[in-house]
Amino acid sequence: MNSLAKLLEAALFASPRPIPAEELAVLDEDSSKAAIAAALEELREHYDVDGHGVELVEQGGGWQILTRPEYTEAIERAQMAVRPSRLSAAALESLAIIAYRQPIGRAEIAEIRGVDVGAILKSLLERGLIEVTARGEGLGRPLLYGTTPLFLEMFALRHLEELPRVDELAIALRRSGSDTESDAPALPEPAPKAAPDAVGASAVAVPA
Amino acid sequence: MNSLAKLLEAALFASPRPIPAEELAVLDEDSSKAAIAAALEELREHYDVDGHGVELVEQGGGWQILTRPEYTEAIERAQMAVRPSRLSAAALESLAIIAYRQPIGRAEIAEIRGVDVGAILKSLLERGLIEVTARGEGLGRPLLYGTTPLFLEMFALRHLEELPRVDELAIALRRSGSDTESDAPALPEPAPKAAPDAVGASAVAVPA
Amino acid sequence: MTSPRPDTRAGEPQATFVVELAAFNGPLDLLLSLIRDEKLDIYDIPIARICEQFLARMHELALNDAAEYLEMAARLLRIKALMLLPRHESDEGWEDPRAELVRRLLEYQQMREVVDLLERRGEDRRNRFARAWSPTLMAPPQAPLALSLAELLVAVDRVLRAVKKPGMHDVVPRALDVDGAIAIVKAVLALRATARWRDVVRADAEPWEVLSALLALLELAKRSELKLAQPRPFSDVEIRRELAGEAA
Repeated sequence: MNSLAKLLEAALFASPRPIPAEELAVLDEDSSKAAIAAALEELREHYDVDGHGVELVEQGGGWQILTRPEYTEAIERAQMAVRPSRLSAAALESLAIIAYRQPIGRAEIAEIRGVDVGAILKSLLERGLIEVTARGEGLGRPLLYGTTPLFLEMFALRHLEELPRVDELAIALRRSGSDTESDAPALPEPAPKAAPDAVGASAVAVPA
Repeated sequence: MNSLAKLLEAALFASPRPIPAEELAVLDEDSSKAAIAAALEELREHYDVDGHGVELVEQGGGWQILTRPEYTEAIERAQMAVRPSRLSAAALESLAIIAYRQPIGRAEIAEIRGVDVGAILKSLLERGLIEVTARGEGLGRPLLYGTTPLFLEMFALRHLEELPRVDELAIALRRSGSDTESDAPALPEPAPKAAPDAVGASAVAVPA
Repeated sequence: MTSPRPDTRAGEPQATFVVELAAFNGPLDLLLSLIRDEKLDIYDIPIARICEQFLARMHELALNDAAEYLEMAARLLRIKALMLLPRHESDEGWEDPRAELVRRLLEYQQMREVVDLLERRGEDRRNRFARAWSPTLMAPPQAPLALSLAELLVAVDRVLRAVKKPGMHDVVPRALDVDGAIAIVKAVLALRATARWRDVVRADAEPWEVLSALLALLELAKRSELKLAQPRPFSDVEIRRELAGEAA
């Protein structure tokens, strides 16, 4: 490919939106409109003739490089099959506090954990594991959080009372810890039902 | 290109982040690891030999297509994409310490740098370059920090082991220092040997 | 190594950008740069000279109010003083007062080397753009979550361990018990003429106990029932029974 076509390829790849032909001209002031059009044609042909997984199309008000439709299904499938993400240790701790203390406000959770939990609450809300259940008294009437039905479902609980009481916790931990040996639960499917299997200890990985 | 290479190209084009080889393997269950590796090699060679504006690199824990550096300026000038801002020297110092000593607490980083690092840690957390990975023992159970996969990606590292080991540091620098402008004469004798518990004596690794 | 001064690489200001106001990244950076500028041997730093220069640069750079620099200045002065103390050839146990400083400087210098490496790699990566947009795939669905009850319970346990008392939010204000502490001090001094801080305060004392003991000591000193002395800075405080006070 000629160097203008390479430049256009790089720009189209890096741009978050389709780029109209006039804007592409800004990339190289020395190139004429005709030269740009020719380079775009060269790029398109290269993708088509040479056999690429992507193609150059003009749509949405400009030029863009798109994945060829025949591959989208495989890519989407692969994304779903990617190892399920896990909650970070910090998120789990906040979730635990909310489960046991609901309804509870952000300030109180932050106080128990010793760090701000704004971002964590946001992500737990987005995942549908907690929700705003009430407003507290006092200044600004803070939002109070509680767990959702999805929370119960994810942890295979029928109701909140099924959570062990704090004084039973040590026993519950011993029980669930006993069948832990592999901390790499490369589960092909989410399978939250299989509750007390891989404790994964605190190898809890990066949040999504 | 063969159809597996095309599929991989499509998937890599669709992802803004590096994709680990294991995840690429999910795209086509019928392909062996060797076949995937061969297809990646074919794709890389194709970009290099055929003359493309992009290239295939292995870094940040996976494979990624990136634009070639020679087009960066034109693309940025045309405002089609923005480069992330540089980190301050102070932030880089803290990041270097965390990379070698993770998990490490704020007090220890401050001790090595000789200055407080609270604001810097906050900004590194916001940028997603570090994360809280554990809590230390002792008073107040301090938060301990480690680097994220994004750290590897943003510093073009394949994995943490790619950072020079402490006993190699002086060598690594002398080698690369020769082709950069070294404006400051090296100290008479860097000799890290003499400082047995200097920066990363506690082994370089601990991947996230 | 490239220049340690951040102004050469300060980069463009950004929202989350940490602006370094001082010309140096801290006292160790300044010290290392002095050593380099003067081509000194890091293992044999002429401490009097470097101390003088450090203070001069601090003044020059208007760093006089920066706590970190002040602390380093104090440290240098102390090392300088220790170096002046006479010592005998046969003094086996003598340790070079500069040793700790040298260790820290070497450690800091190694870290600077890593910074140089990160800087080069980071700059290289900054010059490449990743794919910014994936139009064929709508916002990818969030990866499913892998959760287990056991994990949650382990988290509960961690929280409980981190917080000794779960009811930490309703802290009961604990009044100081100065009278109790006075009784303890008096009891200790009744047994022996001199005592130390550790003798009147438990090692695992809670803040209110420490404060109570401190106030008790000051109170008793005021009443001339004891005398407090600290022979050297940071050394243990000596508590001595004052006979005059007892007589009074």
